[in-house]
Order: sequence, then C-alpha cells, then structure tokens
Amino acid sequence: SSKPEKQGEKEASSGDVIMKKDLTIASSADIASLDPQGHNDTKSERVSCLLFNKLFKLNTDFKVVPDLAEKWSQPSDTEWVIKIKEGVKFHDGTEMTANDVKFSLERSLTQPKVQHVLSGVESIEVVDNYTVKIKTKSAFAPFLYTLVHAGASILPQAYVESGDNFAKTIGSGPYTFVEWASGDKVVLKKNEAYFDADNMGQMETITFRVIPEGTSRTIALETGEVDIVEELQTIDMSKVEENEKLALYTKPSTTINYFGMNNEKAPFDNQLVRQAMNYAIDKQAIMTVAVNGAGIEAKSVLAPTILGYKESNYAYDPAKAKELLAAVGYKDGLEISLWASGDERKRIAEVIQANLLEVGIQANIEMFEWGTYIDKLMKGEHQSFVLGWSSNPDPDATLTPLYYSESIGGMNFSRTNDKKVDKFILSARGELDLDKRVATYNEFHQYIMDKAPIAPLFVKNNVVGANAGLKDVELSPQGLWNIEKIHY
Amino acid sequence: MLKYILRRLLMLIPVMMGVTFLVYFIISLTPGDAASIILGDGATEEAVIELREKMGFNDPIILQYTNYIKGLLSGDMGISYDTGKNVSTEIIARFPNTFKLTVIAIFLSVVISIPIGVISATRQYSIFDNIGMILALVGISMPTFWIGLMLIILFSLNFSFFPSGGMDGWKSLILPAFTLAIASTAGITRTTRSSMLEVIRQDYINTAKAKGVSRKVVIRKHALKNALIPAITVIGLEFGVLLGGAVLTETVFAWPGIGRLMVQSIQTKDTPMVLGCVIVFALSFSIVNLIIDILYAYIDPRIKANYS
Amino acid sequence: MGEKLLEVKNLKKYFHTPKGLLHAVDDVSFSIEQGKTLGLVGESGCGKSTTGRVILRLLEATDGDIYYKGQKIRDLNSNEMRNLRKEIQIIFQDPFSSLDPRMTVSEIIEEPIRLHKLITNKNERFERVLELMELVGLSERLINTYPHELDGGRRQRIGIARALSLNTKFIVCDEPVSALDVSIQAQILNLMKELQAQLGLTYIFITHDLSVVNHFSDDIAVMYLGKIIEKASAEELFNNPIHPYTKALLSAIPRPTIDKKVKKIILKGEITSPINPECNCRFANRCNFTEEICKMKEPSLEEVISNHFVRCHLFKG
Amino acid sequence: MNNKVLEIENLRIQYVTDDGTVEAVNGINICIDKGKTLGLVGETGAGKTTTALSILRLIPHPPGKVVSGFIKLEGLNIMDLSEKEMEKIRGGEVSMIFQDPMTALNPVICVGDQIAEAIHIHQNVTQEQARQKAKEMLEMVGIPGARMEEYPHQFSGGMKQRVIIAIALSCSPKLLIADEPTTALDVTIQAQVLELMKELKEKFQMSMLMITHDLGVVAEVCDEVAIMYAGRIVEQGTLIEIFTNTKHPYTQGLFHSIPNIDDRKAKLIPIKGLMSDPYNLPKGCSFCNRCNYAMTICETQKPEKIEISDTHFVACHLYKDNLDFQLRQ
Amino acid sequence: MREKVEVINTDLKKKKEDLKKKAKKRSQIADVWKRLKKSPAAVIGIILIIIFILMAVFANYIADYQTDAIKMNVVNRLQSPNKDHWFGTDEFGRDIFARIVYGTRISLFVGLISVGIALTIGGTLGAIAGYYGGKIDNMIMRVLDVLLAIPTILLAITIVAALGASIMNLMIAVGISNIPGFARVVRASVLSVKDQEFIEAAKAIGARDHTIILKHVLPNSMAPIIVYATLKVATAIMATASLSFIGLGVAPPTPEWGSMLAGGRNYMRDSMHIVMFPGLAIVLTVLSLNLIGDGLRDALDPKLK
Ligand SMILES: Nc1ncnc2c1ncn2[C@@H]1O[C@H](COP(=O)(O)OP(=O)(O)OP(=O)(O)O)[C@@H](O)[C@H]1O
Ligand SMILES: Nc1ncnc2c1ncn2[C@@H]1O[C@H](COP(=O)(O)OP(=O)(O)OP(=O)(O)O)[C@@H](O)[C@H]1O
Ligand SMILES: [Mg+2]
Ligand SMILES: [Mg+2]
Repeated sequence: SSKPEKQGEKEASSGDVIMKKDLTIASSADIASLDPQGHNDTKSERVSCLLFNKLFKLNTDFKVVPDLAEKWSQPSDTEWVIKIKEGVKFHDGTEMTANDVKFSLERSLTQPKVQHVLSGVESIEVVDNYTVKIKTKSAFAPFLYTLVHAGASILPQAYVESGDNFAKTIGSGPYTFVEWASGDKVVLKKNEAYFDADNMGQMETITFRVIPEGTSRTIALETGEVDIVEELQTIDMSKVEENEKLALYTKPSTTINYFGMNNEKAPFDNQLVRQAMNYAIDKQAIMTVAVNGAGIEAKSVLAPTILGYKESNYAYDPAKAKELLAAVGYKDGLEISLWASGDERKRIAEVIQANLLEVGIQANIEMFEWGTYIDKLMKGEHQSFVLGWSSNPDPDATLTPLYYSESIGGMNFSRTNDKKVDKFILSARGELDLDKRVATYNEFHQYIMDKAPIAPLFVKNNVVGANAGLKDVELSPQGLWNIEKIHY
Repeated sequence: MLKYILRRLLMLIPVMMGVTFLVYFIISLTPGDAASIILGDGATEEAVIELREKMGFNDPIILQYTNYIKGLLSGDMGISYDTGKNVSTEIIARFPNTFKLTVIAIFLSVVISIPIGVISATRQYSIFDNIGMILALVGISMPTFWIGLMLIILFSLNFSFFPSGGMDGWKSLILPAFTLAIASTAGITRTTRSSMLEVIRQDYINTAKAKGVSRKVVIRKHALKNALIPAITVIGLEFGVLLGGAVLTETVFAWPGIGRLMVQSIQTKDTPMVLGCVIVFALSFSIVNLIIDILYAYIDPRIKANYS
Repeated sequence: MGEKLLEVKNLKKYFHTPKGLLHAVDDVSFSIEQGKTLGLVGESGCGKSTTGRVILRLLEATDGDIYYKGQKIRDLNSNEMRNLRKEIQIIFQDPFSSLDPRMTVSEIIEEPIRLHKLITNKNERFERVLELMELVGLSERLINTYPHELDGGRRQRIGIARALSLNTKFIVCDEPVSALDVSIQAQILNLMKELQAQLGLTYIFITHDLSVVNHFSDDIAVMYLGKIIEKASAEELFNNPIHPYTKALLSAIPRPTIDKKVKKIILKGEITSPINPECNCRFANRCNFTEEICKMKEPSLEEVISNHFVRCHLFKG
Repeated sequence: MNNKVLEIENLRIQYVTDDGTVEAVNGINICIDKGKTLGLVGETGAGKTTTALSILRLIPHPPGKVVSGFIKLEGLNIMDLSEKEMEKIRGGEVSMIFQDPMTALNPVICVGDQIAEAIHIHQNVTQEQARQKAKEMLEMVGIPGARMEEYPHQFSGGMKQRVIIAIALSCSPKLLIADEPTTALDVTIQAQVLELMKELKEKFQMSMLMITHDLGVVAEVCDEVAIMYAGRIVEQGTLIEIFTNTKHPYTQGLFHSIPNIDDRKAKLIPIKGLMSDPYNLPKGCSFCNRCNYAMTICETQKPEKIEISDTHFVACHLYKDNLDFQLRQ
Repeated sequence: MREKVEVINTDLKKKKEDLKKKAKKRSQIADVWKRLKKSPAAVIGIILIIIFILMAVFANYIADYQTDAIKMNVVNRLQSPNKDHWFGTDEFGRDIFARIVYGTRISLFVGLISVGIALTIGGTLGAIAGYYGGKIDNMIMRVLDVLLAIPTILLAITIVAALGASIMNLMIAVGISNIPGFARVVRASVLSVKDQEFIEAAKAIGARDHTIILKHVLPNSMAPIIVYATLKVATAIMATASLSFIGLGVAPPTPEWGSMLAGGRNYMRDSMHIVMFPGLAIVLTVLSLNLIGDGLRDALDPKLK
C-alpha cells in the first residue's frame, strides 16, 4: 500500500504539452524559518529539503537511504562512522567537509526547536576530511532515522558563522534560495551544480505560495495559478478528480488522529470505560465528516505504515460499549468534557459527541486556541481530547513522547503510566535486531490496545491536487515528496 | 497648526505605552508558556525551565514589561519566540501589504459610498434611496470571509477576471480590497446621507440656490464639502475597523499581511510579535486619525482656527 | 427705600478659551430692592446672561460677592444652595430649549416640587400643578402635552410656572420674551407684571429690547462688554441718557410710528472681542466722541446725577 | 407702461405632510411698483417666507406645492419657466436675503468666493473679474476688500449680514426680497444694516419686498404695508394708511401689543389667544377666535376684500356694510 | 390676560380624577410606539425581529433540539433543501432549519448581551466624561483611546484565549471591544445635550448631578445611542462569525449562526445552502435591527411628529 495511487489516470491531451519550467506549489502555511535547525514543521522541512542535504533521507516507501553519506558502519552499539561523498559543493561553491558535518550536528543540539532531535548523541568526532564518528549515549536502534530529520541537515559552517542569519540562505541542495516574501511565497532556483546528477532538479524555479484558506487553494489550482496544492481540502477531491486538467493523488499519511483520555481522571482511569470508548466511536462517520472519507480507519496507536504495527480488533459496537459502561456502573450515563482545537478536530469532536450520546454519555465540547490547548493538555487539566500525531517512520518517535511515563507533563497527554508499556518502549528502543524489534512492537500493540489509553480514530490520507500535465508527482506518507523530480 | 500636529504626535507616546502595556498584560493572562513554545514539541522539561529562567519569564510582569519597553525605546522590538525572526524586520516586510490593502479598500468604499450617500440624500425616500440603503445594510450584514469566497468563486473561477489570491500586480488587489471595502461602505454611505440631509436643509444652501447656482453645483460645491465633515470621521474610524478586519480577508485571499501574522502570533503566544503588530496597528490608526483631523482643518476653516 | 434683596459686588466671570481669557462679566455691582425689577440691557455677548447665571450659581464666579438677604451666596455649600434655590429661580430666553422635550407639561412643573419634597403626597402635588397652571393661564387639558406640541407663548408659561412652583421670591428673567411674537410677548409681559404684583416677586429682567425694558423695569443697568456703563431708574435713563452708547442704543430702536422720527445715531464698528480686552474704555473704538484719554485709561462708574451712574470719561461728577 | 415689478395673483401654496395639509399661503395678491418697498408683516407661521420663496420658485417640493395662482416678474409669468431659465432669474433679476446671517453663509467657502459666485453666474465675466467685482461689492457694504479671503466664522453677525446683502445686490437685481434681514441682529447693528439697505436701494433703484414682524422696521423702510395672517393678507395699504387709519382688528392688535417706548406707563393690550393651528384653520375668518369684534358671520364666512381707498383694502366683515366703521381705541 | 380655562359644570373633582388618570396613561413609550408605527420600514423590522424572537422562544415547538438540531445523521449529510429538510442538512446531516431556529436563541442573546455590556460600561464612562468634561473627560477618553487603538479582533482573541471559548466569554470579548465606541457615541450625544438650557433649568431647580444625568441628559441623548446599539448588535453577531472563522466560536454542537456560517464555508461551492441560510438569517436580523434603529431614531425625537 505504499505506492502512490494516482487516481483517475489522465494525461494532458497530447496536443497541448505544457512546456512550463516553473512550478508553483500552494501550501496552507508559511515556512517558519529557512534555517533547517530553526523550525520543526513540515512546511519548512519541505523547503529545507530542497535547499539542504542530510546524511540520510527517506524514500517514498519510508525507508532510510543515503543522501550525503557514502558509506557507514557501526563499530559498536553506540558508535557510528559515516563517510560523506566527496566533492559536494555548497551553493557558494565551497566544498562540504566533515567539519561542516560536525559543526551542523553539534549546532542542532543548541538550537531550541531541534535540540531534541539528536539528543541521543554524545559526541561527534572528525575522523578525516570526509568522515565523522558519532557516539550515542546508549544503544539506539532508530538512530539513522533521527539523521533524516531536517534538524540534522548539513550546513556550511563558514556561512552560518558569517552571521547572515539565513537571509541569503546557502545550502547544498538541488535548489538554491532566491526569495522569501514573508507570508506570501518562497522562491527557489535550480542548482545547476548539484552534486547528485541522478537527482537534479527538473524545474527551473519552484515557488511555494501560501494560501491559508482551503477553498482558495483549490480554486487557485483550478484557475491554473498554482500547479500543485499540497493539502487539498478533502471536500474538493471529487472536483479535482472530475476536472480534465487536474489530477488527484492520495496516500495514507503517518498522521494518526485519536481520541485521548486522561487515564488519571475518572471515569477514564477505568480500563473498561476506555475500552467502551473504543467501541462507542464510529470511525467511519468521523472520517466521512472530518475528511470526507480520505483516510483509513486507525486500529492502533500508530499508523499502519510504521514498523511493527499490529492492529487491534475493536469495531463500532455501541451495544457492547453500553454493556461495558453498565458493568462499571454507568448505567444512567455520565457527563464528560471533550476538548478540541481547530476546525477539523472540532468536526471530529462533534461526531464523537454524537456517538457518545448514543451510549448515554454527554460530552461537552470545549474549544481552545492552539497554544492554550497544548499548554492545558500538558498540565493534564483535561478529561478527554481530540488530537493528531504525525510521526517519524520509526515507532519510537511516537511511543516515547506519547506513552512513556516520563513524558507525562510533556506530550503524554493520555497520561499513560504503565510499567509494562515503559518496559516495552525501552527494550524496543535498544534492540538493534530488526526482527526482534518488530516482534516486541507487535506485542506492545496488543498490550496497549487492551489498556486502551486512547481510542485511535483514523489515519488521514495525504491529498494532493496537481495539474494533470505534471509528471513524477510522488507522495510519501509525509505528503508531497521529491519535489525536485516533478516536471511537466 | 504645526504645533498642534506636534502636540498630537507627543500624545501618541502615552497612548502607545498604554496599548503595549494592556496587550502585554492580557497576553500574560492567557495560558500557555512561552518557553515551551520557543522550544517546540520535543522539548524536555529541564530545557523549558532553563529557558524560562534565562528569558526572564519568571520575573514579575511589570519587570518583563519594563524590559520590553527599554528594548523598544532603543529600537529593538525583540525576536519572535516562534520563528526566531527579528520582529521589526518581519513587520516591515508585512505591514506595507496590509496598509496598501486597507488604503485601497478605504478608497474604494469612499468612491462607492459618497456618491450613493449624496444621491440618496438628494432624492430622499426615492427608490434609489431605499435600494441604496438596503444594499448598504446587506453589505454590512455579510461576513467578510463569505463575501470574499463568493467573489473568488465568481470573478476568479467563473470569469477569470482576477487572480484568486496572492499578491502580484494591481489585479490581485481588486478582490480583497473590494471585499474589505464592502463592510465599511454601509457606514460611510449612511453617514454621508444623513449629514447631507442635514446640510441641504441649511440656510446657506437656500442662499446658494437664490444666487442662481444650479442644482448640481449646489450639491457639489456647497453641500458636499460641509457634509463630508462627519463622513470623514467615520472614514477614520472605519480605517481602524478595516485594519483589524483585514485578518479574515488576508486569510481568504492569501494576502501576506500583518493581520494574519498577528492572529498566528497570538495563537502561538508569540508576545514580541503580537506586540510588534499591535504597535503598528495602533500607530497607523492614530496617525490616520491625526491626518483626518488635519483634513478637517482643510475642509472646515472654523476648525482650522481652533488648531492654531 | 425698600430693603435690598440682592446685592452684587464686583462680580467677575472670566472664561478660559483657546484664544485667551474671555472677560464675560468684569466687575459688575448692583443691588435690587424687594419687589422691584432691575432691567439689564446690552448687546449680544455683553455678559447679561452670564451675570444672571453667576448670581444663581449655575456658573461659579471668578471673583466678587453676591448677597441674597444679606447672605453670601458664594459661601453656601451645595445643600444650602439647593435650599436657596427654592427662593431664587430663572426663566430662560428660549422656551423651547429650556424645557426637557421628553417631559410632559405636568412633569416639568411638578419636578421642582418633587425634588425638594415640598409636597410628598402625589395627589396634592397634582393639585398644586393644576393650581400653578391656572395661575399662569395654561388650560388644564394641556397636562399631558409635550412642549414641542405647544407654541412659544404657552411654552414660556410653562417655564414661568416651573419657576413659581417653589417658594419663589426672586427670578432672573433671561430674555423671556425675545423669542416670541409681539402679540404673545405682550401676553407674557402682562402676566409677569401681574404675578409680580400678586406675589411680591423681585425680578432681574435681562433683555436687549429697550422698549420692553422700559415698560417693565424700575431700574435699568446698561452693559457693554462685561461692564455696566450706565445705571439709573428707568425713567431717568430714558429721559436723560448720558453715555454715548446708551444714547445710540435708544436712538436705534425702530419706532412703530410715522410722525415722531428720531434722528438715528449710527455707530461705526461692531462690538470688539471680550477676549483679553485692553485697559481702556471698551466703547472707545465705536464711540463718536472718542478722546485721547478714552484710549488710555479705563473710566470708572461715577454717580453723575443722584442715582444715575455713568462710566465715561466725558461725564464726570 | 407697466410699472409693476412683481405681481402675485391669487397665490395658494400648501404643504402636504403626513399630519395633514398646511394652507401656508391662501390666495394672496401682491404687487410692487418699481422702486417701491412693500412690507409684509405677520406673526410666525403667517406664510411670509413661503410667499418669498415662491417668487424664486424655491418652495421645497415635497412637501410644498403651489396649488394655484401666478407670479409675474415684469410681466413675465415665472410659473411657465424652465428650471434653467429660473436659475437666470435667481440672483440676477430677483435676490433674496435670509433671516439669519449666522447660517445663511456657507461656512467652508470664503466670503469673496461666495459673492463672486453670483457674479460669475449672471454676468459674462471671468473668475478673476468676478472676484474683482466681489471685492468692490464688499467695500460698498463697508467691509475692507482685503477681508474677502476670510471665512464667515471670522465675521461678526452684522458683517455677515452685509456680506449677504453684497451677494444679493451683486447683480443689481430688479427686486430684492429681504426675509427678516435684521431680526437676528442687535439694535445698533440693525440700525446700521437698515441704513445701508435704504442707501443701496436708492442707488440701485430696486424694488423691495421687506418681510418682518417688526412694525418699527416697517415704519422706517416701507412705502406700502401688507399685514398677513394665517396665509392671507388681511389688510394692505400705504404706510400712512396702515399706521394712521388702521382698519383690521388684527393690525390694531399688533400696534397695541408693542410697548410704547415714549410712554412707559402705557398698558399693553395683547391680542388674546393664539394663532390657529395651521393644519386646521377655522372655516370662516381665521382671526375670528382672537378677535374682540367677532360676529357670528365671522365664524362661517371668509371675509371679502373691501376697498377703503385705491391703495387701502381690508378683509374684514366689519366693513362689509359699514365702510366707516371705527375700531375702539 | 389669562387664557380662559374651560369650566364645565359637572363635578370638578371627578374631572380632576380623570385628568390624573390621563396623566398616567400617556407614557413616553406609548408615544414612541405610536410614532414608530408610522414608519413602514420600522414596522417591517419589528415584524421580522418578532418572528425571530418567537422562533427563539418557541424553538421547542418548531423543531426538536435533540433529534433535529444536534443529532448527527451522516447518511443524510449535505442534502439540498427538500421536503423533510426545508433548508437542507449540514456536513453532519443535521437539519439546518432546526439549527437556525435554535441558533436564534444564541445569536440574538450574544448580540444583545455583548452590546448590553458595552453599553453599560462604555455608556457610563461616556456619560461621565461628557457631562463633567475637563480633566475627567480627558482622562477617560485617553484610556479609551488606548482600547480603541487595539484592533478589535486581537482583543477578542486574547480574551477568548485567556478565558476559554464559551458563549459567555465570547460576549465579554465582543462587549469589551465595543466599549470605546459606545463611550464615544454617548459622550458626543451627552455633549450635545448638556449645553441646552433645560439642563441648566434642572440645575436651577436644585436637581443633583446624578438626577440630571439620569433623568434629563441620558433620555435626550438616547437617539444616536439606540441607533448605534442596534447597529452594534448586528456587528456583534457578525463578530461571532469571525471568531468562529479563526476557530474560537461557541462550543459545538450548539447551533449558532456565526459558527454555522464559518464551519460551512468549505462546503459552499457544492452545498451553497449550508452557508446561505445562516447568512440569510444574519442578514435579516441585522437588517431588521437597523430598520428598527432608524425608525426609533425618528420616533424618539419628539420634535419630529
Ligand atoms: N461657557 C462659556 N465659555 C466660554 N465663553 C462663554 C461661555 N458662556 C458665555 N461665554 C461668552 O461670554 C460672553 C458673554 O456671554 P453672555 O451669554 O453672558 O452674553 P449675553 O449678553 O447674554 O448675550 P446674548 O444677548 O447673545 O444672550 C460672550 O462673549 C460669550 O461668548
Ligand atoms: N417645509 C415645510 N413643511 C411643512 N410645513 C411647512 C414647511 N415650511 C413651512 N411650513 C408651514 O407653513 C406655514 C407658513 O410658514 P412660513 O415659514 O412661510 O411662515 P413665516 O411667516 O415665514 O414665519 P416666521 O415668522 O416664523 O418665519 C407654517 O405653518 C409652517 O409651519
Ligand atoms: Mg444671553
Ligand atoms: Mg419666515
């Protein structure tokens, strides 16, 4: 299921082959920063990926593949020796060396937004001009996955130290920086001197345009003002599909939406109640209402594309839910508060609210503004909530922050505090043998879904609308990918 | 006159102090922790605590505020908590866009509403008058984003007259400016109409007619100038409303203005950025109103006499 | 000689304006005997109304003393002043704007009685209102009408009834008839005279209409730019005006007769601004008899003939 | 040769409002000879201003409406003219001065321009010449020409009224309508302005319609007087006839209401009651409910015009059968 | 001479009793109402508003809250207007008609209360500033200038962010941001009244300041305030729509016009009815309030008969 499905296979009629050499991509929000270590969001990452290289990168199947790295080895459980390709040039023509690598990775530890990415690293040594040795604090299986994060991009040390503050950003990627009009657009130009001839940029220029409103994005695509809409509003999927000139791409993402419960507070401190919730919620209805069906039902705490996934067997069964509730003594129903933030989560909450009403639970929705929401969730003031989580390909990147007991007060909003869960997480993290790791995770899934700290809802599809004339549009679970390869 | 302007400009200082203080204070009331925002999702508790100490977030509000003001007075608006960008650079990049949009919108609504108001007044209770007033009312009763989306569907999608959003060329200005203008049109039209009605009953209008001045000239030369005075006040106030209302228009039309920046910054509790935005809002609002007051003096010699 | 009911000494009222200090009332002194009428005449803006208002403490004086029955009005605290208001009242020029447009006739007349709790019983109060209305000649079917539904004459009667609703002894009449048609004006003037005779009222009668003041007042003070420039009994003033301004004023009245034409004295300019006036005779630049001294020095108010005071350099003692 | 500058015949004007119809002017006849001044005297609401405005065809419409009658200016019936032609007459042939100088000038246009505008419209001159002429006019009414750049608020009431006079006279009109031109002014200023108007009237050989409620003013400037009551002219005659041979009880009432400045002991004899509700005028003589001489016929029948002399007539039943009837003194 | 009082030879006392009764009968409200009735536009406005009020009061009889207004029915989602659903259904399959009917309660309430808040606070400040003038005036107005210079939306967002998104807080937020406007209008209006002679007349009869403000100044400065208030009720309803647009509306599933409109905007291209009907409801309410406001302004002016 990892091949992008191009739905409604259509080619622009051969008569009018489009010869455009510039690509405009509509995205819903502006990038936060051009410094790849100054942000931690997908919009910015998409741009930094074109401007910078990392030692490794993910392919569309979510596998780690080398980017700058030429060879790597693991002398011990905690040591990684990586040699980068020779002759990689930054946009200003200077060559990339191991010093830049050491500098970049060390810098990432000091940058607030990304200091967590390589927090497992103990030290970095320059072995020779093109080789570095990285020591981790402990055996850390998903280490290579951390290196694909934008925060681990390799920056030109000289440039960064010049204090330009990324005003005229210089990287090594397939595209060079031209302009960033805050709130409006980012313009990139093809890097003719890119080191990787196989992955050269295809279009002369790429423009990322910010169009916050969904309907406006679709219309811009329809009028041809933009070539690709990276987050197509799901209600408009059929419109794009039916339009001769447009093509629709969808692919399940790694973003899992879940109904979270505060495991420390009644009534959700009771496992049976939590299980009842898993039966009471009609995931299909949620998907229909929230994303117009563009997703797949979620059956565990992670997206199916993620390593070691194993689904649970909860199904929509209000009768069962009632039964369970009755068993714990909530025959006459109960009242809970349900928190949400943002438009989509509001819709999800509304469906949940309606579902719960059927089993005799009155859920009062409280809406918060995003910053407040997260803050209050961290403080554990909630009873239940709706949230999404987009994860790295490595399961640990989800499980530790979300279910590890020490993350309570952080992202562990369900406040899961279970010795066994902790043990699973720790042992899987240190397990370097892939099969064993997968087995541990399989078992973990079973265990945690029985505990049911949350009720998984659905995994949203990435939905991209594009001009039908565009070729090589590929989606990865993270969304629009390999932008440098897209062309008319 | 110059003295008056200077005095007014000086008056801005306490107002700005008040504005910044109030906003600083309200934001500090909102839940959410700046340190964890700066650090982002993956931050550890220790890092948060450390940063909080370092940035002085544990200090009393007043102290934090005075520190901010000290920075401000030396021209430093601070660094965005959220993006690490320099607030003043960011605002300088964004504000002109909003300003341009607002000014064009005001211009449009003046161009639309003054003639309607005048004609309505001169033909009080006629069909034109009634329809004009009802349209004006319908104008204010439609939410901005709704009008915006309708205009996009109509003029970008169906007729491809104008781009659906973004900011290149004058064409992209038309729809957002028009959307923004519609709401203020009602107020200005109604004020123009009522002050015009007031003015055409004045004796000097009769004097002018008795001189043999033709009807059109009476309206244009004698009545309009007098009727403009209250209308201008409303225009000044509307300017503030528009500045504030630009948020929605900017969102719908992907206009990279300061309204969107502000809302976004509030949501991330990016205090320096919010304050930066508010300061330019408040400043431009106050300055526009100062300009309006100066305009009065030009239109109305009686007021001019008071200023000097 | 009757007893002095009201005495004003060196009264001053200055207003702060953007252009400077406006001397609206500048060192005015006079006194009124019980049951008499003092006429205060002068051109628009000379400070007549301000004088009236300051006496009633609707405006606070800048300087000077006001004695009512020997009591210093300016020293009263707000409660004592409120008590005093039962005795001293005012009737305004514009019978429209001086009546609250949202109150009916009976409410307007009743209000002072109610505020001062003179009559607490509602029915009795109502009787009193009807009584007052009859006194000033208002038909009782008007109790429920609003002022705007009535003509100027009737409105002014309401104002009079209101002024009389308390234990009124003294009334400042600020141009009570100048907004009315002559036919109505005569009705009101007669009414006020009657009331004076009946109730022993004392009036200050402010007007710019000399023919009215002549008819109405016992004594007349002529004001010019905040100062009293001539003061005498009405008879004396009209028979023997001394100050050039008074003379001009008297001659300028249009007389509704065709036989006795009076030669008009046409004054040159217009009233000068009362803001920061210079220290000279304030009439100097319009006067047909200006001499050097007029432009140098401010004349003082002198008793030229017994009980006839004039402020002019040309007439001294 | 026709020497009549203005002839109004049987003019009837109504204001139709939601509350009813006001018969503001009810069949009046006026005529003014060249160089003569007619005084139109009456109480508030008598219809004086309405009459004046009708001569310029400036009655606000709606609610105002000329129901019947015609107005001739030097023999030309203005009721037939187009709006364009009317604009030529306004300010050119006929000028009007309004009651309140405080509000009759446009506050935002400098006085010079306000005078020049009239000149520019009616005389075939350039803007510059018009302004030059305006300056001369200003000087003629006794205001330094240098002040023509100033605005009305910088002028006192008397000066404003003079500016208005300057505007009115700037095109040497044949007829000047003065609607209570001095009511809002102080007596000393009033005397100045009246003096000036008399002078200028002589100089320009104008006819004048002087509207006022002040019999003193009438005595000073008018040749003829028309007394108006509730939309009708109840008595009309030369100045001497009206003042010495007062016929109508209303006219007499007016005289008795004025305090006599030369006899301060004289008692005022007011006219009793109030003017009738204009929406609801009595069927017979409008004055009958206030009249001391009222007879039964007065309540039911409108009085006819009765000629006392060639120039003097009165509309009153008292004289119907007895031309020599004398009012009680 | 005194006007003769018509004396009728019946029992005088009885007549006075009658008069007294009559005196009570003629209240100002009745008078205003009489005048208001004369304006067709105002009457239309009143009828519309009454319909809305009736809808709010009798919502229970028109539609069932549980089964129509908030019950989800995914199968029936996004239906165009039809026999069963007069105004169609929304993205949850809820009946839009029922939601609009129930929404009347919230929207009118939000509009009225937030304007009430602004009017009381702003009005008091404005009246004090206008009546006393001088330093007090200057101080109050400068403080309000500060509030005025802060964009409404920011004030609203921060208040809602600080206090949470509930109907109450929404009303407070919209209310507070309207304070300076009301203060200005009231002040201007008070200023125009305070120099009239009848205020001086009230002082002269010994009325105290607060009596004067409450009984004389405010009733006479009501007209512009009422007009402004009706306008602002409209804007307040719209403000809730704007706040919903940025995700801070009332808590779901409460039907409220603003949030219906904002929430339905993604669907407007295919299912116009989702935004059309709530939009129409807002337009009609605003329109009728404004018509009433205009009518009231004239009716409240006793001089305009
Ligand atoms: N509240 C005030 N503030 C400033 N100046 C004032 C005020 N009240 C009156 N004046 C000024 O004081 C002077 C005297 O005014 P006042 O009203 O007493 O004159 P008046 O003789 O009654 O004139 P009128 O005949 O026009 O009523 C005028 O120049 C007036 O402009
Ligand atoms: N625009 C109007 N609408 C309705 N009625 C009007 C209008 N103008 C005048 N009237 C009425 O017509 C009648 C005559 O008014 P007009 O103004 O001619 O009287 P006037 O004699 O000039 O009175 P004044 O001495 O007050 O100027 C009055 O009853 C007045 O109420
Ligand atoms: Mg006065
Ligand atoms: Mg008139």
